[in-house]
Amino acid sequence: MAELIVISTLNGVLFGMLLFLLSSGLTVIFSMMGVLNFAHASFYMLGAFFGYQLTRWIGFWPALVIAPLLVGAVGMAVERYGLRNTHKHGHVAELLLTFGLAFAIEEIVSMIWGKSPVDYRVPAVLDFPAFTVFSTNYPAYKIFMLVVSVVIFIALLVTLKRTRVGLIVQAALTHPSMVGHLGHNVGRVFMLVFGVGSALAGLAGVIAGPSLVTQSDMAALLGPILFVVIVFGGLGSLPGAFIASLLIGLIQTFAVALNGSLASVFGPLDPSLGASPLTDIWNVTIAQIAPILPYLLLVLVLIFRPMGLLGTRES
Amino acid sequence: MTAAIQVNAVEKSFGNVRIIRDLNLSVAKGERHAIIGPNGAGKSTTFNLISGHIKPTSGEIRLNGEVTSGLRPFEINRRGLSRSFQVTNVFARMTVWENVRCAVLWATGHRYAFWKNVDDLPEVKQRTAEILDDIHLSHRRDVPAGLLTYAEQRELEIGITIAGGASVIMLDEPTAGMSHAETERAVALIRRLTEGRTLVIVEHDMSVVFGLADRISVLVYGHIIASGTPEEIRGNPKVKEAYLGEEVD
Amino acid sequence: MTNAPTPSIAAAKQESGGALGFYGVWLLAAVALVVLPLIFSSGGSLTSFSLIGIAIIFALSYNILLGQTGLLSFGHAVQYGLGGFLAVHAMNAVASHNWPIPLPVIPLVGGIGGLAFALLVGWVMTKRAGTVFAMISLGIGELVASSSLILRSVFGGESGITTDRTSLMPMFGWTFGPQIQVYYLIAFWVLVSAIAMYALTRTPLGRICNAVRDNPERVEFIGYDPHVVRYLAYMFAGFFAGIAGGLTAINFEIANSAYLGATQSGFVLFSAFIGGTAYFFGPIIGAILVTYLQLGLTSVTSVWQLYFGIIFIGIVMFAPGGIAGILMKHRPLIRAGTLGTVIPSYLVAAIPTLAFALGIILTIETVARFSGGDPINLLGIPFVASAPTTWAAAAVLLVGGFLVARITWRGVAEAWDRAATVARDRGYLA
Amino acid sequence: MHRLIVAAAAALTVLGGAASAQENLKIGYIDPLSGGGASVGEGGLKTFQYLADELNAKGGILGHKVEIVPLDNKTNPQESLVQAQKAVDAGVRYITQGNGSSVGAALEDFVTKNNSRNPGKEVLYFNYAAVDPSMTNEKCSYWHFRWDANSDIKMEALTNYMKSQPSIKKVYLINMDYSFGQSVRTAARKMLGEKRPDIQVVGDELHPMLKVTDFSPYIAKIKASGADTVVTGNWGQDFALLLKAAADAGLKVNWYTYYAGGAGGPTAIKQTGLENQVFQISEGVPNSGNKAAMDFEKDFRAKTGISVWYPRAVNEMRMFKAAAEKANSIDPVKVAAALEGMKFEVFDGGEGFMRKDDHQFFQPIYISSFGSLADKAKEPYDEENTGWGWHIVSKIDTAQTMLPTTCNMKRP
Repeated sequence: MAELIVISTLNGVLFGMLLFLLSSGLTVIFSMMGVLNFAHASFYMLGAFFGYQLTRWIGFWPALVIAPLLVGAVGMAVERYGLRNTHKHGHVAELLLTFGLAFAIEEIVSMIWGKSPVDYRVPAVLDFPAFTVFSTNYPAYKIFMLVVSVVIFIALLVTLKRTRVGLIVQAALTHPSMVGHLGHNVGRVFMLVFGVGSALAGLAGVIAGPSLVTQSDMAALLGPILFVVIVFGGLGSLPGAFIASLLIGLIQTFAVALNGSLASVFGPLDPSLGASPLTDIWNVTIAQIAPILPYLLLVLVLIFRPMGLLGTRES
Repeated sequence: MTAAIQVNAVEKSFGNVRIIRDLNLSVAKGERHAIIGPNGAGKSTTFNLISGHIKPTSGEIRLNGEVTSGLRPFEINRRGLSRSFQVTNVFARMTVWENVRCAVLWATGHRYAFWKNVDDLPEVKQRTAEILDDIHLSHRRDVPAGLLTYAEQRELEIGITIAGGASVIMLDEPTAGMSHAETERAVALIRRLTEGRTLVIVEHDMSVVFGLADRISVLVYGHIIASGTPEEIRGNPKVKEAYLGEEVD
Repeated sequence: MTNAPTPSIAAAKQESGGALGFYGVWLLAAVALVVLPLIFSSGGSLTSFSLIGIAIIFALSYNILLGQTGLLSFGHAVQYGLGGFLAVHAMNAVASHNWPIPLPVIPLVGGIGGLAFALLVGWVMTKRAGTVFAMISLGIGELVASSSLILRSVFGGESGITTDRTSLMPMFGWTFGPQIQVYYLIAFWVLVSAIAMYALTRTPLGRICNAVRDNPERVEFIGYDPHVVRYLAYMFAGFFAGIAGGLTAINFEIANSAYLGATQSGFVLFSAFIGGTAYFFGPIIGAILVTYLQLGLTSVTSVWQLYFGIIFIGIVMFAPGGIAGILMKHRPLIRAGTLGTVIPSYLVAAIPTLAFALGIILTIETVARFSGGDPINLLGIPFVASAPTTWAAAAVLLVGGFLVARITWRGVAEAWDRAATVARDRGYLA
Repeated sequence: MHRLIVAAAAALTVLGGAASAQENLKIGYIDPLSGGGASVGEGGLKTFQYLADELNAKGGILGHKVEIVPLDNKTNPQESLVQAQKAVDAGVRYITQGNGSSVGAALEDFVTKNNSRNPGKEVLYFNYAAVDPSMTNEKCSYWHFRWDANSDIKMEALTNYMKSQPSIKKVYLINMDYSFGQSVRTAARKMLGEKRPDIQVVGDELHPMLKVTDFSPYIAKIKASGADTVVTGNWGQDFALLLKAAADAGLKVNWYTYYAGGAGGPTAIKQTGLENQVFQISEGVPNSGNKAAMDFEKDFRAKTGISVWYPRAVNEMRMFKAAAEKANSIDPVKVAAALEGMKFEVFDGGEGFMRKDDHQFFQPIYISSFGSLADKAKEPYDEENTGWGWHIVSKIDTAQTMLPTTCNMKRP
């Protein structure tokens, strides 16, 4: 049991940090531009595939740097040539643009790299067990992922607190109307923020790719969870997104580790009741409902605390 | 007689900033009351508080004797208060006719009806037509509101505000940005349309204020420093010192 | 949302334009629905017509939210799917108890299913509009779709619940076994639902929905609670989506969890938006086009979804009014008699634009089939994906087409300005 | 659609003439050709096209050229019905499908209804891979024929092998949470309990289908349970990722699987280094030693670039030909009657037969393990260029795979 807890905690934190790499960019973009970027998870996927391709050509370490930059460039191009032109049609149009983009990116990726998972491997240097908890190995690569996420997290913190753009972003988080007063710089700031957000998502993709599966449906699998994270944490709140990311990471991982069902707690139902929704709910294990837990949380939060965990504004 | 609007000791803070401090205001029924004050004095906030757009931190607001602080805007509207906005706030994609008609629907009792043909409601049709006549926009009835000229939009704004037949009308800078001739026309319009109703108006143009208002309140830093007839306000030394001295000759 | 504010001039004109034209349109639609299968009588076209009919109801119901009330939903399939499931369960119950309920009533049961769900969750969901609503609808959609796999006794797991539509009592000697009878059942419901939804736009509630879409803040100051308005709109949308779901269940005699999923929700969003949300008939065009493409494109290319995405992005960026918006833009020009000014510029622009489009298609297909596959058959000319000549052709069409097309597009814009100016002068354009 | 309609129109005009001998015998292939399942569907399509070419090279079936009509169902039951209807509308009278039991159930229901409503236009459904037992039990249909062993039959064969392995003491079941995964776990529990009551089932896991990206929490649970053997019906990425996580955590157990050989599976096994510890149950093995089958394999690989993953499809098509010849007709009703109870020499040798009671095909079944190939002459075929291949560990005879059926067949 103890090893389950240790391993699950590590995995949960790791998944949570990955989620935060993605949700931080999404939150900042949403706060500043009012755009809920549906394609954000697609940038994560692009990161993984660029990482895979570059790793094959020039090796993992250069890929780790170049792939996120490429994704950032794609993001900036999307902002410059797509969103900026759509802005005049309103936020719904912008949202739909990113929705269509997510759709198109998935198709393009599967057109180029196919629908099956690609063979994106952990670099040989990191392909060894870092340590062993009671007989279970914990891979070094996962530790590496954790370190990268934490480093980026700290870098993000410093950027926000110490740089001019960071201050603008922070001001925009709390006072969205402020952004309008940025003057002639507003376009460049938007493009930069969008680019950095995309690059972070790309980085998450590069490092997650070898550990998780690199496949053309990875964006569609992760996308909805991201929205849960930023709504759950409170729209426009970076600390909220951080807590929500970790929480959802841990919940997802621990739910899998648990075997409990109502039947195991209260005993099986009388078989004479037959098949009914009650028996379905009674017998389902927590592990089985792990993937829907985030959405359940989302609904609960929206009922009881519509502004989210740490959010201050409702929309 | 109960006042149309009674504001008692209202406070409003945003974070640590007190925008409205101990606000007391009384507007009698049938009175035309202007609120003036320097920029940032809290005039629009006062409007927002009275109309329910924001809630006071403390204090009480009454409409025709009934407590309305804490109610939602539509609840206050249904109790007979209607307001316009400083920034034009119309239904941009709908036609002029539709704009006014929507504002008529609740008052004529059609509410959320989904079993009635909206084109088949004679009293709605008549009232909408009357208001369009009143605001001189009948010839533009089929034009989407977003395509009107600025002055026309301001007139439509007033039309929407009065369409529901509210007894208390609040207009937030109705003539802002208008030319001299347009302003004169608008003032005549306001005077005519609010006949027999209570009017509260925020205005920067002092000629409008002094030409229209029965009483004036002066708001400085979220606090009313004086209230009275135009003559009293003109002669009030506090007002002169705080505000009027520089702006009105 | 501040779409090009051209709409509803026409609608307003129509309003005073007399009842004859109004009833005439519906009568025409009814006649068309009756006659269609007589003209195109092959089994394949019957199947397609049935699907298109259902898609029309579904897309129109979606537009109650998006076009009329300004609510962008990413989970509209939930109501559709639940309607379908309820309809299947109802059919099985009716059949097993021999209740005297004929099949044509079943879609109503589906509608009630959609309505009931909307009633249940709608109040919480519609508290806020805009992006937040969009996200909540996405979350609810995922939640319901995933839960459907857990509640097996109700949803039948991933294989779903089957039924037999012929096991209900026949009506007028119709057993609804043959597709043609099902087609007429669907056609009947299409007509009824479309009229009902059109009527809804012309009620006080329908108008206030528009007002909420344009400016929810202001609506509060004319006596309405926008939350209630959104909630009501959500219920109506749910009801008609449920009818569409019920019809699907009748058509396929199966309901499964795919009905509830994101693909279905995305499909209806595509239909409504590509058709154009600002006009009542927009989603009808969209539903016809998207369903047709979905049925037809799949047998032509394996990357058909990419074309969907590209069309969608193109519409969002360059014609947010959708196809209906493009068509209706010409109405004032026709009235002002200045359409002739723009037509030549269209013809000039058509050729390079077509070349550009062919370039895109050739590029995509070349990439898609690079690692093997049939040669690309474009306008009867076979292209082999691995041949450099194909790449060259693609590049020339793509780049050359774009460069030339861009010049001609400017010509179109200029012609437009001229035509519009005249139309404005003649009082047909505000 | 256009193409189909045009084709149908063309077919009609031909019929109007006389030359029915030239009329193609169309088989609608309904499987995913886009979306998540496309890679699997493409493989099946190549197989059937190869088999059609093989038949046509020998004069087709009763002089009719066999033509495979690819229909993309996006692994969606509803879309499958659209495609099936499209095919039937265009004159297709035989459909074949394999991926997804949900699709299979929907199609089975479709042919049953279609055939009762449109007498004279019957359609047969040849199932080459949908293994939900209910399709030949409570939901059985006269118009459905299944060449793949259903999941219960495979489990019967697998447990018959496992009972002879005394080293198995603790078994962990992990399966995808849908009908197939559930029938695997249910059958495993029941049959192991009967045949080896001493084996302890230390875990029984259902995980969400195709949604898990990191199986390490599950591996941790398996490890914690102390299992020495894992039985899984996982396929596709759910198998590859499961194995990847097992390798990461250093889990060393034996794996008994249904679909380890699917796309990506062999690569994953090679990466984990679990040599001869992953077993698969199937009706055929590339290195079977059967001369004809191995020659077929060679030519097939050369022409299609993939290995023979569906020996059952070979059985299906060859048996179709035999049945049509026996009935001397390509009319589905007559072919169906001929297929019932038909005996047939299967692809890898040995006799199989189509049981009349439920239209389930029974055939010899092989347990094979994956590892390096010692004797390249005897075992020439590796998988996915890993250098490793399947070799037979055990062959379970047809008689050993028989299970009773609850099917109450309604014959026309």
